[in-house]
Amino acid sequence: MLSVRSLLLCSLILSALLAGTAFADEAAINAADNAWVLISAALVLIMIPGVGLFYGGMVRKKNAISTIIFSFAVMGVISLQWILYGYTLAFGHDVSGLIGGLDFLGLAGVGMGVREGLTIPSLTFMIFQAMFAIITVSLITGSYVERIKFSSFLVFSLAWATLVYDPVAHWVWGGGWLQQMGALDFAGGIVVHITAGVSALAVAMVIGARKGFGTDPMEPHNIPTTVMGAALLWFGWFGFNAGSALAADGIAANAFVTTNTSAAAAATTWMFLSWRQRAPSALGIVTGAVAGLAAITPAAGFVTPLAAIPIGIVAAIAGYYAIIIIRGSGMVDDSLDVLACHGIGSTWGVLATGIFATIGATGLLSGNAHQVLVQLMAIAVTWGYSFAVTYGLAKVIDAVMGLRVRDEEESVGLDLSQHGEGAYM
Amino acid sequence: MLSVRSLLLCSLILSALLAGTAFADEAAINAADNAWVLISAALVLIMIPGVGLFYGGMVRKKNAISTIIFSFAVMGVISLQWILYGYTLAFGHDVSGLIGGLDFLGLAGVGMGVREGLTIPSLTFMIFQAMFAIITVSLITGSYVERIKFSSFLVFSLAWATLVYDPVAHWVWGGGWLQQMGALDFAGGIVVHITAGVSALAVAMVIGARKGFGTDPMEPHNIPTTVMGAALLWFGWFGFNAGSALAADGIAANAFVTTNTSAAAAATTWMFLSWRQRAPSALGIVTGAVAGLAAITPAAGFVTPLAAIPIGIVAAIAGYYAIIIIRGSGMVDDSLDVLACHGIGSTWGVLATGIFATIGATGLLSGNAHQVLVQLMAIAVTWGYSFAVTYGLAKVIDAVMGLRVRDEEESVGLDLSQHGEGAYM
Amino acid sequence: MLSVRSLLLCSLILSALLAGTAFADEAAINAADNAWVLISAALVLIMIPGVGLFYGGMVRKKNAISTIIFSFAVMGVISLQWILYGYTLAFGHDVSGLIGGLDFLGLAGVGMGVREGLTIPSLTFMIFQAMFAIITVSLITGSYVERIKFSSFLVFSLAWATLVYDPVAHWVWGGGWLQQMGALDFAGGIVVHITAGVSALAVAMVIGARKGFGTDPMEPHNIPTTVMGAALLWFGWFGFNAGSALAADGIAANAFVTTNTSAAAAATTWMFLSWRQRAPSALGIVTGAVAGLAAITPAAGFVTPLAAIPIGIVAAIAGYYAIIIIRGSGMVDDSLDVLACHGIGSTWGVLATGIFATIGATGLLSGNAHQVLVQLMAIAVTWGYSFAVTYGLAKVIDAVMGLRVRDEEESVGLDLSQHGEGAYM
Amino acid sequence: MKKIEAIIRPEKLYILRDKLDLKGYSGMTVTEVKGRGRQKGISLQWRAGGYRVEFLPKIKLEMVIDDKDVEPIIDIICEYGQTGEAGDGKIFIYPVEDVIRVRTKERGGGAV
Amino acid sequence: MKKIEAIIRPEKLYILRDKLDLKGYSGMTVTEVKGRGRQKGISLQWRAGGYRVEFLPKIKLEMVIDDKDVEPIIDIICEYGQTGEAGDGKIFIYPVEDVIRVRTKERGGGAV
Amino acid sequence: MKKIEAIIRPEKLYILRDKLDLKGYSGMTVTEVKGRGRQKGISLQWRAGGYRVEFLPKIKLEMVIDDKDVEPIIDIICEYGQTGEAGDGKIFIYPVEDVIRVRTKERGGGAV
Ligand SMILES: Nc1ncnc2c1ncn2[C@@H]1O[C@H](COP(=O)(O)OP(=O)(O)O)[C@@H](O)[C@H]1O
Ligand SMILES: Nc1ncnc2c1ncn2[C@@H]1O[C@H](COP(=O)(O)OP(=O)(O)O)[C@@H](O)[C@H]1O
Ligand SMILES: Nc1ncnc2c1ncn2[C@@H]1O[C@H](COP(=O)(O)OP(=O)(O)O)[C@@H](O)[C@H]1O
Repeated sequence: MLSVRSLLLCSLILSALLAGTAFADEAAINAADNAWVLISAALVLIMIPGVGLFYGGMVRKKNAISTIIFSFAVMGVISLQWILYGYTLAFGHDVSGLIGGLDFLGLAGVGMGVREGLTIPSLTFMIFQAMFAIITVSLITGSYVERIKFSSFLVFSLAWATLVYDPVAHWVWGGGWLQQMGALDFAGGIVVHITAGVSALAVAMVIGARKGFGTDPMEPHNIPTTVMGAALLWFGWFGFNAGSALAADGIAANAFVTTNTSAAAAATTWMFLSWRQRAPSALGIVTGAVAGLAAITPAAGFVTPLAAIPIGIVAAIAGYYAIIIIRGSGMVDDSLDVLACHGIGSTWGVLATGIFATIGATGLLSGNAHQVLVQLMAIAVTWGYSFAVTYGLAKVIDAVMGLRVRDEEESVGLDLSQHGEGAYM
Repeated sequence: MLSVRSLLLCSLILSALLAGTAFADEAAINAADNAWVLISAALVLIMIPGVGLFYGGMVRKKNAISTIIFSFAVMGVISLQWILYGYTLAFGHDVSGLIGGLDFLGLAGVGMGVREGLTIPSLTFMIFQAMFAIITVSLITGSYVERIKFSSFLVFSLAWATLVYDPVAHWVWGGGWLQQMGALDFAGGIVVHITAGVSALAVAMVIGARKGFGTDPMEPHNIPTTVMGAALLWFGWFGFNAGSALAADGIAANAFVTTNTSAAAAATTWMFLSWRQRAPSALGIVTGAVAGLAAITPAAGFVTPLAAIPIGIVAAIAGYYAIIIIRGSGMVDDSLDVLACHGIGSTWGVLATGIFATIGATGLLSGNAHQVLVQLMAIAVTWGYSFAVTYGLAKVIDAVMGLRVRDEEESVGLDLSQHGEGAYM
Repeated sequence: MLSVRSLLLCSLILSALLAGTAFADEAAINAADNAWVLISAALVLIMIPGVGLFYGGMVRKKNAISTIIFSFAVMGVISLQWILYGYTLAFGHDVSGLIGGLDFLGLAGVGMGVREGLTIPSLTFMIFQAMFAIITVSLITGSYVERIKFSSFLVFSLAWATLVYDPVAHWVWGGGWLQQMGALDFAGGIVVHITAGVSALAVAMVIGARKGFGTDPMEPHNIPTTVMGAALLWFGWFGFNAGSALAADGIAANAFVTTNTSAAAAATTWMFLSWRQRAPSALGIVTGAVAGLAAITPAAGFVTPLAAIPIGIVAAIAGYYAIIIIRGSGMVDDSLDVLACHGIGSTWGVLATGIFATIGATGLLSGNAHQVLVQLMAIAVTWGYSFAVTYGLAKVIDAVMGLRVRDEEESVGLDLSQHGEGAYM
Repeated sequence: MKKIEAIIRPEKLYILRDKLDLKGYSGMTVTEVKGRGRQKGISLQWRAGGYRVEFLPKIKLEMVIDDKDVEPIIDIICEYGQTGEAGDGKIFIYPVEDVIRVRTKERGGGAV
Repeated sequence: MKKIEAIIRPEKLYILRDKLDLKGYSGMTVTEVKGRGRQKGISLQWRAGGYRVEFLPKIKLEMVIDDKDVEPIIDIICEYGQTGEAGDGKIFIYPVEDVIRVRTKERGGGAV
Repeated sequence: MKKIEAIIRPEKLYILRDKLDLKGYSGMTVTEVKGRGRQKGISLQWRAGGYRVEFLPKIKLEMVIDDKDVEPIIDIICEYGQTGEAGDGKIFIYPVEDVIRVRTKERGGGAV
């Protein structure tokens, strides 16, 4: 029974909804740049289920759906978080260098008109950035697969995006203090890969290892699925990095080339590393590609294509031995090596940006040693902040609602116990 | 033995082939808009096998190939139908508001020059629209999987595209009577999703339920494949909706954002609905996304990003309960819930367009109550027309050649009985 | 222990790395064309793992990873080859019509500035072309799957790219003698598909048939994976062909439409051919699509959309009977029919270009019989050159390091014996 | 006690389950297997032409039962499992020495 | 010699392997099967609502062993394979007439 | 009648089928299984480093045959199924009480 009052209330809420988009002047929009950033946003979007497939193939069959659907669920939840308040926390007017103000709350004032300082609509910029927030959250899932409670995963993801991603994005890209200091991060080495990799470590430490870790085989159940996921990642990463030029210009072309080159160099290097040990591993090749992509991300628009070769090579070596060391230590079960691939890979990349930058910035090798210090500073702060906040957050969630499923649920597998489904029949 | 006469004949036919493309003035083409609509067409194309995978994972293993290949076969057959005569029926010069004239038969006069009223070549517009015709036919396949004869599927698809899709596309987008009346359908809520969803119901009623429906388990045999399909759908839908702006402008940016938002809202809502009943279902999350995408389609360029939230939420609720009711009734076996996801979802979306429209049009909440009536009218007519024609068409095909495979063929599975193949060895 | 001298050495090498990108004038860049060619490059990139999946589904389960990872490994190795020296061999200053000079060695002088004669940065052109080199190498893998040593595959791929791909690309596109002669090859019928198809034959002859070929079933182990691969191919082929316009113009639109049309016509034709024999085969439909895509490739921008129909139909018929004849002969085990699909399909396409060309060139049916001769000449030379060099190369590699794995390794499967992995657990 | 091991056509599984259930035989274990026998394999399609597969998908249905139930179950399987074409399958009867229910360690007839 | 055929819960495989190994029983063959019995199937989720699956995933563990090892193995399986809920599975004991090791053609007890 | 159950290396299936066929033994049922025994598992590669898999893919080949055919079949399997390395597998021989052809209800030797 709808009363007149509730109808009135509804229409009030609704008219609030309608006010979201300002009809700004479209004169200054460059259609080519707009097309480029929109398609780049779509490319980043397809990386997100790509992460799901990449990860999903590497877990045991009984957790396939669970692992894949994390990324999809994150697409739902963080998309909403971002337009409601995440975007404004990251890109609202700077408040003391620390966080964005609430001016863009609920996308207020984020319309079809051009975004200040760019040639694309504010909405285009906003949605491109949304994809970065989503994928960062989805990257972390690799560390706690096969044992997390779905409800706790959701709460964690939402809180993490709010407490870690949004502030760090503000510091580096939203006019915050790291940006003011001159830290270089072309497409998210600091904002995306370091935060994700380090947080993955923290949450893995809190949640504990999978039952049977180190004794039972934790076999990747479907390697073709993982390769498919890696393919979507490589493909989408062109949008990620070259799209971060925010224009269809020469910088975009350069970032596109460095991205491909680093991925290629790292995939090849990792192939040889695994070969040296035994045989060229397919999992190794695709992992190398991902590590190379993570490493070139902060540097993509700042370095030359040839510089992308050592960046990729070192990323593969660092990632490879990081996995061996971390797994060998037996101290933490970062199940799908998020720290090693993204955290370590991109830490090197951020540093390398300070070394190799020549395009629109100068690094060590162009005589600007200072840049290396700035980069190191940004790395240290992001590592510290991400680790501390995530560790605390995971502890709190664990205390309040429990991070892990029950033992029997873990044995049976999360597909059945958390979703009431089975991947393959 | 080729005689001189047959050679002459051949060359006549061939010179006809060569005459297809007019060399019109390219001056007015906006390269950015052209690039945007071309890439959007490619994005819609990848949705079509995406539908195949989305559906294919949800059927039993013995029908996996059959289900997946429907969409691929449709890409073949309807691509040809469209360039030969479908396009002119939909977008030829208006004949009494009902159908397009034959001026573009065999793409006569559809060339590289700019299309009147747009900034892109006629060929670009034509091929973008082609993808819509193809995908609409492929959406319907979900209702009759696991039991249709392949030959009847082909005849049905061709006839349906001609008798239902082409006219309705003309009414709404080709200058026909619904467009003249002012019906709003940004990217195909009426033209694509209502026609597909309602026709799915009609053909499911004629073909009858699968053997064992309601008693034997009809288990989704590969949920990761379904998630992969859904990922391609979400990805491609940006081309579908934002490409429908037909220019790389602010409207495209807005449609891109509303699309993502509605998908996210609906995926999240569906997740909670299934959770309330038992557990957050992965199938439910991806189905929610698709329902949200279908619902926002008619509205994408007309409403604000925030308005996309209630559109998505209601789409999920409506779709969810529609499945429960339709399946619960036991009256029809719309096997993959095409009516519930596309028909119901988009009916809501078309109505919502009349309510929330504020961009380039006004809806109820901006004081234009009339728009709601127009939208309702368009809904009613499309439901009625689609249902009646499809029902009749299915009946005729059933009488003439039989819609269903034989009982034993159905038991053995269509992969083996219709294609002589097995999906997995 | 790093000495001062080695540090100096390092910095010398590094400063060489930094010199790669020239800061040329960006004034003449057309952002829309740049966006279009960049996104096209990304589309071609996704085709490469697409080839891997397409092929991977058609081999036996025990060789799934091996087959899929060939393409991925090629992405690594040939990306590097191309930027280091492949690009300059193909597109450096012409040396006697035969090969490119070394001016672009290590991308020297290939920067963000516009490429002469085009409206896009040199880097954009370079990376778009890189994708063609990679995919060509990956296409060949279909002929020797399930028995090649991984190390020999790597050496072969690198040598083949250098000795066959780079020169032929130069002849046809880099200002070489076939281009000077007026040979038409819009997007790689000669350069990509004939070289790959004919070389596939040669290497299959040298490596010999798989154990059990003709007696044991060589069943395609996962047809959905093959369909997924074919879908990525069709999707990416828009970038391949329409991107080859190198601008977002009417030619791009036309090439986009002819591409889709030929694929559709060939898929449909192949469907009916297999049906005539027994039943509409899903493998047949997707193979038809690929044959149609290969055939339209040289013609895409030169012919009208309607001309793409006979091109596709004939490609399917030719490919279909080529498979029957080649397999029937029992003389060679071109395992995944690379010659039939790519070599034969595209030979017809190159010829058809000479017959049907009307856009920006004239063919037989527009009265220019000479073009057919030129096309035939180009075909003959490319067949001869590709066959001879590849045959010799394969013989040398076989003599030096052995092309094949040992018998037991082949029996166990290459996944385990070459990679120490298993596809599905 | 005996073990009945029936190799049947996959598409007959659900009807057999229903019919067996009706008579109170509900405990069973099924395995996907491949078989060859009189039915001489089938040819499947390659892209053009076909290839022969000699091992065909079958279901192995295993039931451990009391001696007295052997004949009725054979009757049901033969009645509802056959199509009359080669490939309908076989039933094998084996002796069983003991049965133990894991949950309770009950043994013998009562454990089935 | 006897054959022990145990139908167990999949999640119990690794613990049983460990416990059996500890007692020196390491030779075994496992098969993925589906079963039904007292445990009356489970319901899985469709997009909205659910559907019933009556055949549940189980593991069949087969060991051919000396007569004297039958009882200790039964004990281990019952001890570590049970949860107390319906569906824990069954152990079937069959007579074995001979065993041959393919590699050496050894026969009988020594071949196991 | 007897049942021969041979656990063999997967890559030996086709050669065994050929050799058995030659001698007129064509009826058989095969199952994909995993096994462990003397062959102590293998290590597979992770992204960096490896992990151990103890259950290895094997094929179970089942043939129900006349008593007199037992030895010739054992000979064939041992001859063509072995590589000489641990993991070649085992053959188990079981008694069979009866055989029924589903299609015709024929019983005993004639039904095989
Ligand atoms: N001797 C045998 N041993 C084991 N399994 C057999 C034997 N003969 C047949 N089978 C199994 O029974 C199935 C059906 O047998 P087949 O001879 O094809 O049909 P039919 O029993 O109708 O003559 C085969 O596919 C195989 O799995
Ligand atoms: N009579 C039987 N013959 C063969 N297998 C059986 C039989 N009864 C049960 N099983 C197998 O044992 C499994 C567990 O049996 P169930 O009756 O569900 O549990 P419980 O043994 O705990 O009562 C079943 O899933 C089935 O695989
Ligand atoms: N006691 C047993 N019971 C059942 N299966 C066994 C037994 N021992 C071995 N097997 C099976 O035989 C296979 C080969 O055995 P293994 O001991 O590795 O090799 P070999 O027989 O050459 O010594 C194992 O993988 C397993 O499947």
